[in-house]
Amino acid sequence: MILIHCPYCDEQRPEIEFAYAGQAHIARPANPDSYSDEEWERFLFFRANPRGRHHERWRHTHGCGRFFNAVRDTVTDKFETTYKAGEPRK
Amino acid sequence: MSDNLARTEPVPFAPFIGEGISISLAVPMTRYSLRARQAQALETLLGVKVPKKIGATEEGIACLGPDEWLLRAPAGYNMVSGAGLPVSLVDISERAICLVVEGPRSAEILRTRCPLDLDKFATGRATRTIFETVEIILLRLGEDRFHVEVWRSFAPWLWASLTTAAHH
Amino acid sequence: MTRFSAFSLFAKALGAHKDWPEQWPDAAPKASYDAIIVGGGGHGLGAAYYLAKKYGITNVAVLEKGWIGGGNTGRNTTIIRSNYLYDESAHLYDHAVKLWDGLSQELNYNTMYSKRGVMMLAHNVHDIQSIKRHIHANRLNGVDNEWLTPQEAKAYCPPLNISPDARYPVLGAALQRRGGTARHDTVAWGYARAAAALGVDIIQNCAVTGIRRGTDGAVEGVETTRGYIASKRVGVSAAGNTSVVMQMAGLDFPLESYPLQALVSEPIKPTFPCVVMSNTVHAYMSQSDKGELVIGAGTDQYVSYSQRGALHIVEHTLAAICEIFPIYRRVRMLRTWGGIVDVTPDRSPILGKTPVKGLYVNCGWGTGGFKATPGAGDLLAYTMAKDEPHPINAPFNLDRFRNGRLIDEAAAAAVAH
Amino acid sequence: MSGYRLPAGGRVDRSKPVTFRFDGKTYQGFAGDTLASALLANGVTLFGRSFKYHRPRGVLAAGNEEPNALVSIHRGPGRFTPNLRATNVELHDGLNASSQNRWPSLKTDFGAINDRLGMFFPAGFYNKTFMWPRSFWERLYEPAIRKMAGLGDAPTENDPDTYTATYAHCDLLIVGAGPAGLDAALEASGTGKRVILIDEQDEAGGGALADPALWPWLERSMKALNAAAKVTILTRTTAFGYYHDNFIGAVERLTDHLPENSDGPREKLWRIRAGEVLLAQGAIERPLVFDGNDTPGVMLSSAAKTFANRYGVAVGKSLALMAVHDSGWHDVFALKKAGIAIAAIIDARTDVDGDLKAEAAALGISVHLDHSVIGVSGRHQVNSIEICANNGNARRTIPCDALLMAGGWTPSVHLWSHSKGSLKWRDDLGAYVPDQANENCRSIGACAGDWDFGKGAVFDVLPTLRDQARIKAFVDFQNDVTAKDINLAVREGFRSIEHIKRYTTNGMATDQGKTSNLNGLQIASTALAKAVPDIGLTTFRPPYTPQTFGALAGHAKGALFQATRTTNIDGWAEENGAVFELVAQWRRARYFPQPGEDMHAAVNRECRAVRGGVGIFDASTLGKIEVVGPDAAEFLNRMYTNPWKALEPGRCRYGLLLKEDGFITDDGVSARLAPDRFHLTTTTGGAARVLNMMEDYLQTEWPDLNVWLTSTTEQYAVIALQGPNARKLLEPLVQGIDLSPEAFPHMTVREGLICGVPTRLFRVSFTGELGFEINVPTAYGRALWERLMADGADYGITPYGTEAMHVLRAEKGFIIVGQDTDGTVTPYDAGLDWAVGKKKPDFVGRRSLARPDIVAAGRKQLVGLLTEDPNMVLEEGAQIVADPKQPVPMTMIGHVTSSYWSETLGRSIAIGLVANGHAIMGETIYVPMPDGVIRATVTSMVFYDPEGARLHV
Repeated sequence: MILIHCPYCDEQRPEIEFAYAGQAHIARPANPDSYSDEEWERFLFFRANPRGRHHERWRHTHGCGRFFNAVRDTVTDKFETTYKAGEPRK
Repeated sequence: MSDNLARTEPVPFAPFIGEGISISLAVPMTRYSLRARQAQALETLLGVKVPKKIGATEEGIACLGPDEWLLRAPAGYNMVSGAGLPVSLVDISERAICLVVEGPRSAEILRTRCPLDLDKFATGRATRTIFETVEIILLRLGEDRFHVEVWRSFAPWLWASLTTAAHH
Repeated sequence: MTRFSAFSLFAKALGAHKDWPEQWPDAAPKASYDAIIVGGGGHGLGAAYYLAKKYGITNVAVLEKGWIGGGNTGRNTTIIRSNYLYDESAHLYDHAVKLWDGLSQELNYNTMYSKRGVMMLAHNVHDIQSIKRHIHANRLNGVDNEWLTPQEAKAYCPPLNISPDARYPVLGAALQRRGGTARHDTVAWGYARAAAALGVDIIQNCAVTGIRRGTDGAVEGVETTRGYIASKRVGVSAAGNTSVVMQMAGLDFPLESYPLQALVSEPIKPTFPCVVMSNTVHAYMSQSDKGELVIGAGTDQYVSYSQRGALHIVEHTLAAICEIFPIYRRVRMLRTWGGIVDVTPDRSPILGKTPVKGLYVNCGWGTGGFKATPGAGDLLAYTMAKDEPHPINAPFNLDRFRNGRLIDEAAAAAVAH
Repeated sequence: MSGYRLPAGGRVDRSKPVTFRFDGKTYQGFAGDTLASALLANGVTLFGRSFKYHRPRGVLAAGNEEPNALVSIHRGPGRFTPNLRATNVELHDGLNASSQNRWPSLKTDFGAINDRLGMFFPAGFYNKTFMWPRSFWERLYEPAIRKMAGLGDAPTENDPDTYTATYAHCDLLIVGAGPAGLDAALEASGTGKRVILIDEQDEAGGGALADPALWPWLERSMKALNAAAKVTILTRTTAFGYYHDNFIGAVERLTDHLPENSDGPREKLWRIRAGEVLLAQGAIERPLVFDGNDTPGVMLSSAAKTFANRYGVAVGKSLALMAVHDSGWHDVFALKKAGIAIAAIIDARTDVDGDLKAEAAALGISVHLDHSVIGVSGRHQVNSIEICANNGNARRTIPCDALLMAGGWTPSVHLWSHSKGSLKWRDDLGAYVPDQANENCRSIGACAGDWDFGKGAVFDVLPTLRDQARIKAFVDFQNDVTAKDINLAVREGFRSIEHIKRYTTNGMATDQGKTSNLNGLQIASTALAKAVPDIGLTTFRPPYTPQTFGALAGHAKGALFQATRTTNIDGWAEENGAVFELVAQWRRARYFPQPGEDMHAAVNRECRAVRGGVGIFDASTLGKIEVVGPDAAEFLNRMYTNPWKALEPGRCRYGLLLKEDGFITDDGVSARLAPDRFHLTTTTGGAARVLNMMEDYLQTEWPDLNVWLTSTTEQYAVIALQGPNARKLLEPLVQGIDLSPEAFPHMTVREGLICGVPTRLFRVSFTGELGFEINVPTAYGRALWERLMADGADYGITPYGTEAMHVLRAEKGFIIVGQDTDGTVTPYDAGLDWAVGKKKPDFVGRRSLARPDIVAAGRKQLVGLLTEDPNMVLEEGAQIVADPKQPVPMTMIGHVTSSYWSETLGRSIAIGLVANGHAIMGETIYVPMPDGVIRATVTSMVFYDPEGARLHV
C-alpha cells in the first residue's frame, strides 16, 4: 500500500484512501465536434503507458475528495511529486 | 421534529461497554455540508469563524477539503439560506450517524481497521478517511475520545466491526 | 530432436540421463531473418512454431530480453476456457481451446492440459442474467457451457459453500467442462523445442532497443542489445511491454499496463477438483497437479511495471476465497508473485496489422492471455505469413477504437477473464 | 533410539513435563520444547517422507528453514492443520501430531516405490511422457499424478477460529530479536522513537538462545526493553512481507501454543508502517551436498547446537561433523563440552586455523582434514559414515548416529529482496548480501553478512569417488531435487537459474529454498562454467514463511466480510417476511410472500395491487445527489444528454448520462428545487460511480463553474406510493402541499411536511400509475412506512418488492440501465432519441455518437418482444436468431434483456436488444432453446397504457 502525498491536505496518506484516475493532462477539447475520428480516438483511448516517469491523476476519494496530479516512476512506483489540479505539468 | 413519527436508528441505543472502551450512539444533531471557494464567503454568511486548514475544527465546523466543511450543531439549528450566492449549503443531518468511541483503548480499537497514524492525529482534528472498506469521518475530541461519523446504511457493519475489535 | 516418450526416458535412465540433448539450442542472432518475433512468451514462441510448421517460414528468430516463458506465461494461474459472450471472442478463444486439445502430442511435450472444468459463480440476480446470457450464446456458437443449480455446483466442487446465509450466496453457476488448466512453463518450453527443431532461432537475453523503418515507412529490422537484426516482418508479442516496444516504431497504443498478483498455497492432498471463478466476490482458484491451491487476485489500481503488488489486494482475495471456501482458512499461503498485464479500453486483445508495414502486434490480453496461447500464436503466424488477418482475428484490429466497434466483454457481462 | 535428553541445561522447564502424541504414540517432553526437540529427546529419528520419492527423513534444522519434518496437528473439529514444521511447533500438553505423505505408516510407506524407480523420474520427467496413448492422459495418467500430489491432507471442515488484524505505526521497526536486533532496540529505546521489535520465536534472543554464555546479557536486555517507553515487543510474530513505502505485513500467532482452544483470535495480522526498518534476520546454515545427505540423522551443525543448548537435547550418542566452515568446529566443541560424544571432525578444506586444531586436540576429537563424507549408511537413521581423502585415498568407515553439516552461511535477505533492495555477490561467503537499499531500510548483523562464526570455503558438491550422475546428493530435500537433476537441466539447455528452478523445482518447496537456493546456484554455476552472478538469482517474494489464509483475511469473515447496506425500512421488511435480493452493496426486498405463495404468486398479487389500489415500495437505495450553486443548471446541461437550463423550479426531468464513449451509463429522474438547487437521482448501483464521474468533470474540466455536489442518498428515506389510490391515502397526511392534479401534476416536486416531518415530495412514476415518491429524513422512514401501511389498509395498500417493480416498469417500457443496457448501448439503440438534446453543441459522450460504427445501420436496438404463445415466458439472456434452421454456430441477432409474466396483461412480455430492431416491428424472430424454438414478434416496448392516461389523473 503506497503512501501518497495529497497536495491539498499536505499530508502523506495511505493508498486505500485514494482512487487512481488515469493519465494526467489529457484535456477534453472545448469543441469535440472539431475533432476528427482519429483525434477523438486518441483522446478517448490512447495512453502514454511509459516505463518510468508517468504523469497521472489520483483522487483523494476518502479524504478531501480532490483530484490532483502526480509524477510517478512506473518501474519503482515512487512518486517524484504531486501537485494540484490546474497547476502546470511538472 | 415530529410529534407523530418516531426515529429508527441503525445501531442499538444501549452503549457497548468493554474493558477500557465504550461505544455509543450520539444524540441526533444537525449537520450541513458547506461548500464555497473561500472560507470567508461562509464566515460572512454564517457569522462564525470557519477553519482554513484541512483537518482543523472550530466551533463545530470541520474543514474536510479545500472547499468543503462539515457543520455539526445541536438538533434544531437554523441554517441561513445561501440562495443565489456562490456557495452550497446542504442539509445532511440524517445522512450519517455518529458513534462515540471513548476510553483508554479507543485509539487501539480504531487502529485495527483505520490506516491513519492516530499518534499524529491530535485532539481537535477531523478528517474523512476509511475504516477497512467503509468511509468514515473521524474526529478526535480528546486523547481518549473520538467521534466516528458513518453513513447510516453502513452503520450496522461499523458497529459490528468496532464491537468485535473491542471484544478481542 | 530426440523424441520424448516413456521408452526414451527408460533408455536414457539406464545411462543415468547423461545423453539427453539440449531441448533447444542457445542460438546467437544472425544478420537477418524472414520473420522476427519480439517476445519469447508462449504466444510468441507459438507464433514462431506455426510460422515454421504451417506456413513454411522457418528462417525465424524469437527475441527474448530475459529467459523464455519468464513473463506472464510463467506468472499466471493457467486457466483455460472459451465461454465468452460475443461471437468474436467465443470464436477466438475456442480456436485456442481446440488447439490445446492434442497440443502435447503435436509438440511431443506434455503440457498437462487438464479438463477439470471451469465454473463461474452467480451470487445475485444480475449475475444469473449475465451468466444465462453467456450460456445461451455459447450454446448457439457450439461452445460448451451449462447452468448448474447450487446443489449441482456443490456436487461438482464439494468445498464450495452454498449456504444461503453467506454474504454472497451461491445462486448457481456456469460450467464449461472442456475448460481447465495446463502447466504454464511446459507450454513455452514445448513450443521452443518444437520450433527450434524446425529451424527457428530462440535467442534469449536479447532485448529489442529500436525498430528500424525504411524511407517508405516499412519495417527493416530491429536494434537489439546483441546488435542489429534485419527483417521485413516483425511480430510484437510483448504483453505488458508492448507500449514500450511500439514507441520504438513511433506508435502510440491504446494500452495500459497494470500489476496483477497471484498466489499459491502449500501443497495439500487433492481437495479441489476444478477451477472456480467468482467475479462478484472477485477471486478464482484451482489446485495444481503438485497440490498447491492456485489463486488469482485482482489488479492493483495504478499503472506499473514494478511486478510488486500490494498487501491489501492479497488480503481481499484471501478473504473472498475464505468466504466461498471456508474450509481453507487454516491452509497457508506459500508464495505470491506479480505480473504486468496490458489492458485495452475494451478488455479484448489487439491481434493484427499495425499502421506500420511489416509490423504486426499481438497484445492487450489483460489477465486472460494464457488460455489463448496456441490460438494467438497460430493467428499471429497467419497474419504475418499472409500480411492479412485470419477471419477469426480480423475483428480484433486496431481500428475498432476509432470506429467504435468495440468487443467489450467486461461491459457486457461484468465477467473478468 | 538415538537422541536423548541431556541431564542438565537448556531453557526448557524440567519442572513442567508435557505429554503429547505423535502418530498415535504418547511421549513426554518439557514446557519450552518444540515438537522436534521433544521427539529427538525421545530418540525419534524418522519424522516424515519427502514429496516425490517418499524417502524417509529426519530433522535437518532447528528453525523455520526445516524442509523435512512437516507434521499435521489435530486440535479437534475444524482445527486440523497440515504442513507445520515440527521445529516451529511449540509443545503443549495434549498436542496431537501426525506425520504426512505416507501410507500406510511412516515406517512402511508404499509410496517409497517411487524411490526405487527414481532413476525413471528425473527432473522434468512428466514433460516427456504420459502422452500415449492420448486417451490415457485424462483417464489414467493425470488422475494418477494428481493422486500423488500434495504433502499434508486438506482440511475438510470449517475453521471455528477467528482471526484479527490491526494497523500499527512506528518510527523504527526492527525485524529479528537476536543480538543485532536487541542491540539496535536498546540503542533506540529512550530516544523518543516509537520502536517495534518483532521476532518469530516464542521468546526474544535469536541465536543467543542457543548460547548460554549470552543468557545473562539477554535477561538484562529484555528487562531494559520491557521497561522502556514506546518500545513494543512482539514475539511469535513473523514479518512475512515487505511492501511499498516501508509497509510490513506480520502475523502474530496467539493461541496455537496453548493447550486449550480459545475464544479469542488465533492469529493477528499486523500491518505496520515504519519510518525506518532495521532487518536483523540472521543467517541460515547451508547443508552440504553429498551422497546420502538426506539420511535421518544428517542435520545442520548449528541445529544440533541449538537442540543441545536451548532444549537440552543431544541429537545422537555419537556425532560426526562434516565441515567446510569454522562454525561447525565451534558447534562441536560446545557439544563436546555439554557431554556429547564426538566421533570425528571431517573437513573438506586442506587446512584450518591452528586454534581450531588445537582445541580439537585438547578435547580429544579426531580430525580428518582434506576429507569428505562419501556415503552414509542407515535408512531410518545414520549408522555410520564413509569418508575418504579428497584425493580418493584413505577410505574408512566411522560409526556414528548423527552427522552434522557445516556448509557455511546464507544471509537471510528475504525481506530485503521484497523491498527491492539490490544484492551483491560475495565470493568469500558464497552468498548474496544486501547492497543498495530501495526503501529507508538497513540490514544489520548476520543478514548483512556480518558475523563472528569464522570463515569457510564454498563447495558445490563434496568430492566423491562415485559417478556423480548416479549418486543421491540432495539439494532441495523436500522436493527431492538432487545435484544430478540440476546438471540434467543444464544439459538440456536450461541456463537461467529461473529456468533451472522451474525445471527441477529446486527452491519451490514449502521452505522456499532457504537451504537449497545457494547450493543449487553453485551447482549450476559449475555446470555452466559461469560465475554465480551471471546465472542470476531467483527473486524472493512474500511471504517469508507460509501464512494462513485466515490471518490474511483477518476479521473479514461472514457479516464482516463486506458491509451489507440496509435501509431504514429494511427491519420492517424482514419482520414481515420479505425475501431479499442483493443489489450492488445493498439488500432489497424482492417480494413479500404471504403464506403459501411462491414468488410468482406474490409478484402477481403485488402487481394487481398497484394497478388496482395502491402499492408501497422502499426506493431509498436510489442514489441522490444535491447539485447546488449558480452554475448548477449549466453543469447538468453539460453532463446529461438533454437540456436542463430551461427547467422550471418545481419540475422534474428524466436525465440520461453517457460515458465519453457514447454508451449509456446511468439514468434517473431529477428535480429543480430552486434556480440554483437540483435534486438528482441515480440508479442504486450507479450512485458512487456517477458522483465520482461528475466530480471528475467538475474539478478537472470545468473548475470555473460555481457548483458543488453533495451525496444525499442516505439523507432521505424514499417511499414510493403507486396506484390509483395513492393520492387519497397521502392527502390527509401532508401539510403545505396541494396534491390536486392541477396544482401538483406528473413530473413535479413540492416541499412541505408529512406527519409533521419535512418532505420533498415527488410526483413521479416508475409504474405507469399515479405515483408519489416521498423523501423524508432517513430516521423517520420506517415510522412513516408503518403509518402509511396502517392508514392504507382501507385502500388495499400492498408492499411490493423489486421484482414487481421490474414487471410494472417493463409493462410501461421503462428500461433498467445495466439490465436492458450493458455498456454497449447508445441512446438511439435504446430508443431514447427524445432524451438527447439535438440543439446542444456538446454534452458528455456526444462526439462519440458520430463515430462510424455508431451511426452504421444494423445496430442492436431495444424493442418489445411478444411470444406467439402468450403463456410462454422467455428466459432472460436467451439469444435471438432470424433463422432457427441454420447450423451451429448460428448467427445471433440479439438477446432477451428483460422478460416477465404480466399479470396486468394476462400474458408474457419481454424486452430485447435486436439487430435493426426498430425497423423490423411486427416481424417474427426466433429464440432457439435446448428444448425447442420459441417464436416471438417484435413490437413496441410500451405494452400498457401507451397514451399515459393513467399517469395524468
